[in-house]
Amino acid sequence: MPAQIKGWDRNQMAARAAEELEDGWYVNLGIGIPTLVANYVGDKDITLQSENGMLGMGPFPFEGDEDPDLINAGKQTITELKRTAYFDSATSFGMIRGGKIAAAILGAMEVSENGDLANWMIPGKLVKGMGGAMDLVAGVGRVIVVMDHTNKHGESKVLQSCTLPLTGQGVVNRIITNLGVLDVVEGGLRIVECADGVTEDELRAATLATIV
Amino acid sequence: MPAQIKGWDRNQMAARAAEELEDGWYVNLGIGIPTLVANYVGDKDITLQSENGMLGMGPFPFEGDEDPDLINAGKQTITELKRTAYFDSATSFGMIRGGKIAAAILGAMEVSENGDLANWMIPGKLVKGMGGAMDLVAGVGRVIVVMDHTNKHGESKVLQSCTLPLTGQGVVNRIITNLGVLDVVEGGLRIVECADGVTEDELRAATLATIV
Amino acid sequence: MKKVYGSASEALDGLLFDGMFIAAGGVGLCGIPELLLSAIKDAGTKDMTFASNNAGVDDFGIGILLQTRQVKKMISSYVGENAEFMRQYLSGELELEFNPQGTLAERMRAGGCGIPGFYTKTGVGTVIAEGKEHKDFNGQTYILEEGIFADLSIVKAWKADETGNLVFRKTARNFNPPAAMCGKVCVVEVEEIVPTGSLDPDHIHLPGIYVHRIIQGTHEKRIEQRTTRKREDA
Amino acid sequence: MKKVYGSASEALDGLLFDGMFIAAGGVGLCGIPELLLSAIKDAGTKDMTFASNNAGVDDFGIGILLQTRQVKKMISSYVGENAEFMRQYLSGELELEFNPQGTLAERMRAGGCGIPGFYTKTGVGTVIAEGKEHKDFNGQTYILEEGIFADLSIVKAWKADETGNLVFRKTARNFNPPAAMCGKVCVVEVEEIVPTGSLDPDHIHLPGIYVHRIIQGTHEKRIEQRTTRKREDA
Repeated sequence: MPAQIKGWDRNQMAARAAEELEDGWYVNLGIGIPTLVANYVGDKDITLQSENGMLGMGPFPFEGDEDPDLINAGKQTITELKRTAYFDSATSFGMIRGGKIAAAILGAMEVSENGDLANWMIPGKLVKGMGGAMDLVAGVGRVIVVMDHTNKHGESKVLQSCTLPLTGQGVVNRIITNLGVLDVVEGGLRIVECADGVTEDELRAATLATIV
Repeated sequence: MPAQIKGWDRNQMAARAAEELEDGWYVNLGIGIPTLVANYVGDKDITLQSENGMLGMGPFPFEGDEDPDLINAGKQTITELKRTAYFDSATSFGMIRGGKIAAAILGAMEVSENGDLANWMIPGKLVKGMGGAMDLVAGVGRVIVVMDHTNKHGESKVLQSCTLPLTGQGVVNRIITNLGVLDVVEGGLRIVECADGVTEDELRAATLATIV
Repeated sequence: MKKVYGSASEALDGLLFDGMFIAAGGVGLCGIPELLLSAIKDAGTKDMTFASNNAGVDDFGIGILLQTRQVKKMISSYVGENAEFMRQYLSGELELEFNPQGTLAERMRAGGCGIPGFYTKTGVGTVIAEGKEHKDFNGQTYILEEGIFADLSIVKAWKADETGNLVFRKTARNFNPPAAMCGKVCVVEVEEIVPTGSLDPDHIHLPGIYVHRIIQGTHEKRIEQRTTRKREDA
Repeated sequence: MKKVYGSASEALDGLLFDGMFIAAGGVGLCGIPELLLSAIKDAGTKDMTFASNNAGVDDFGIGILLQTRQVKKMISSYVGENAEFMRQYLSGELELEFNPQGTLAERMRAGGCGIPGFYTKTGVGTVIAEGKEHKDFNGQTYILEEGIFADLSIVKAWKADETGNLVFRKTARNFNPPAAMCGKVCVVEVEEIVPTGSLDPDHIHLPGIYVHRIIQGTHEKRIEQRTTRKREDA
């Protein structure tokens, strides 16, 4: 069980993911750790899309300023920015499907070595729906998964092939976990870097997928 | 040659066509005689669509008030009304294709007894293009053709089958000409009424199509 | 042509029937036609199919129609907030057709725009693609999705003029325009009906041609996830 | 990320190449990217294909590129106003692909929205349908039309903010939003660039995500058919 391996915490993973984003990009952040990425973009000019119909998503409102007409895709109250534009859902997913969003940073239940992603259901147990995730992974320029490397049983979530129903096939470009960064390449995964205090051997041992 | 037969003039044809329109309808009027229909809607609540992106088309502007950003589909300067809404071309033709426009009143070069319409080109002679006519005849609730019954050679423009490239197949519901009103029905055309001073025999004789 | 009605039930009069197919606007509890949903509950219409991104929560939005078992089938992208929904679905009492959110939005717009089918990459290689036509364009595989044609659209807007021109507010726009487009009849609830001529023609989000009946009412506009930061964080 | 450029030729720098495919906004001479077209003429780019509803008139709009023989092919719905166009077409010097106006607009939007094909009733039974896939939905026949994916979009808007959010004015909106969506790169000319934050986020017609480069300039905005009524008519 590799559960005792150190590595990045949630905020460090988010900070590492933020390095993926380039100046001028329009980006969609999923719920969970991906949401934290917004805290680490620094001086870069990043515009956040919320797929319920908004570009230029701002932070949570101050207490008392919540507006029921202003929520993100996770149904949380948010704020607008000077650059904000609103639009309808068909237009919103038009820009997603049309490749106008440079990158999506999403959580995952499982990722496979050929870039398959599963993050929307566990048969017989959990049925929440895919929301906009299938559209995002099919449409955006670059799909970056940010997740814990292992599940609560200490089992690798990075697999040779996914066991859960897919959100997308061959869609993931890069995986950032508490243990390091992996790219989906021809023939399997390539280690891009190891998290602080994690050795390449430990990362390999914790990963149930082909590393090339 | 039935050229000497009396009947309706352009304004009378337009007035007769205006009777086709029902209170509350959204309507598209083609160029030529159909444009005149707007002068005869009276008290009926009719909203005119201009397929270049406008609902609620008003009359021509007063001299000096022309706005280059405000034209109709025939590129003529027009005005807006209190009810006016603007939108883009994809939305405009979405409402046309989607059947939201109750009726289109269009001119024609030829109409056949099964409702085929030709009004966009004469091979080898005239190539202007179909503009929005193919979308209109395929999409709107009711297609009403208003035209002279015969061409300048005195030949019937109402035919058993069209000789010119079609704008739409089986799309015309009603034909209003200087000689009368004909409906496209099972098996051919049915005379709805004759124009002032035109007998049914004269209308039949002037028509190269099956009248049932 | 009078489009303004006195109440939600008046506006729905003659439009409801058992087994009907309704397209509804809203994401979560934001921009949902809460007054019309409440009137549909009161009308007792049964065996309805709803195309709606979500199903509300247990006691608000479409959720109130699940409690009364008026819904036979949902076409949705996400149902995670609704325990009763999950229970009825897992027990087989409720049919559920999952659509990716963008596919659902585009299916509604397509139906409203006279487009019976379109190809998308979304869902290729997933259960969503099962049984659907696959077709290659420029070396990539797409699936055919069909336009949605509903019997009735129910929609929430911010303001309407008397001819039905609509303006939405912030992210409450969401599915409302595409949902409004795809129904044979569209009934809209707004916070304010303004005189025709008081909306700028360049600022109208959905022209009145899509809108058949309008009511003005008071909206609860419940917030699902109240997230805030403290003022001292600024 | 700076989107504002100093001139039309600067904004087009590095984007033009012989044989390229450009989608342009405008209907007739209304809402056309006249400054960018003029700069493309000066650049001398050859063998271009244009998707544009019209081709301008002889000496304005795309017409100026027909005069210099820079255009190999037009994809348009109506070319009636342009004598040189007609001449080049009838003599075989210019390829012309007629698209019904709504099909052309939807093909541009589809390309921009990642939809490689959609079905429409428009053109069924006409020359437009020849060679295209036919498919029945609910007992009616439709034809498959393909999304347009252009190398470059050139667009005219009324105002832009510095992040590229666009506002159009009256019927000059027309093909500009769908044309803007379907290009790999989109260059926009506007009458006024306003500071970011001065446009109401609910009034933006096309979000800046679609816009890569912007120039402000003075527009001739020529009127094609000046039709008026006399004041005493009122």
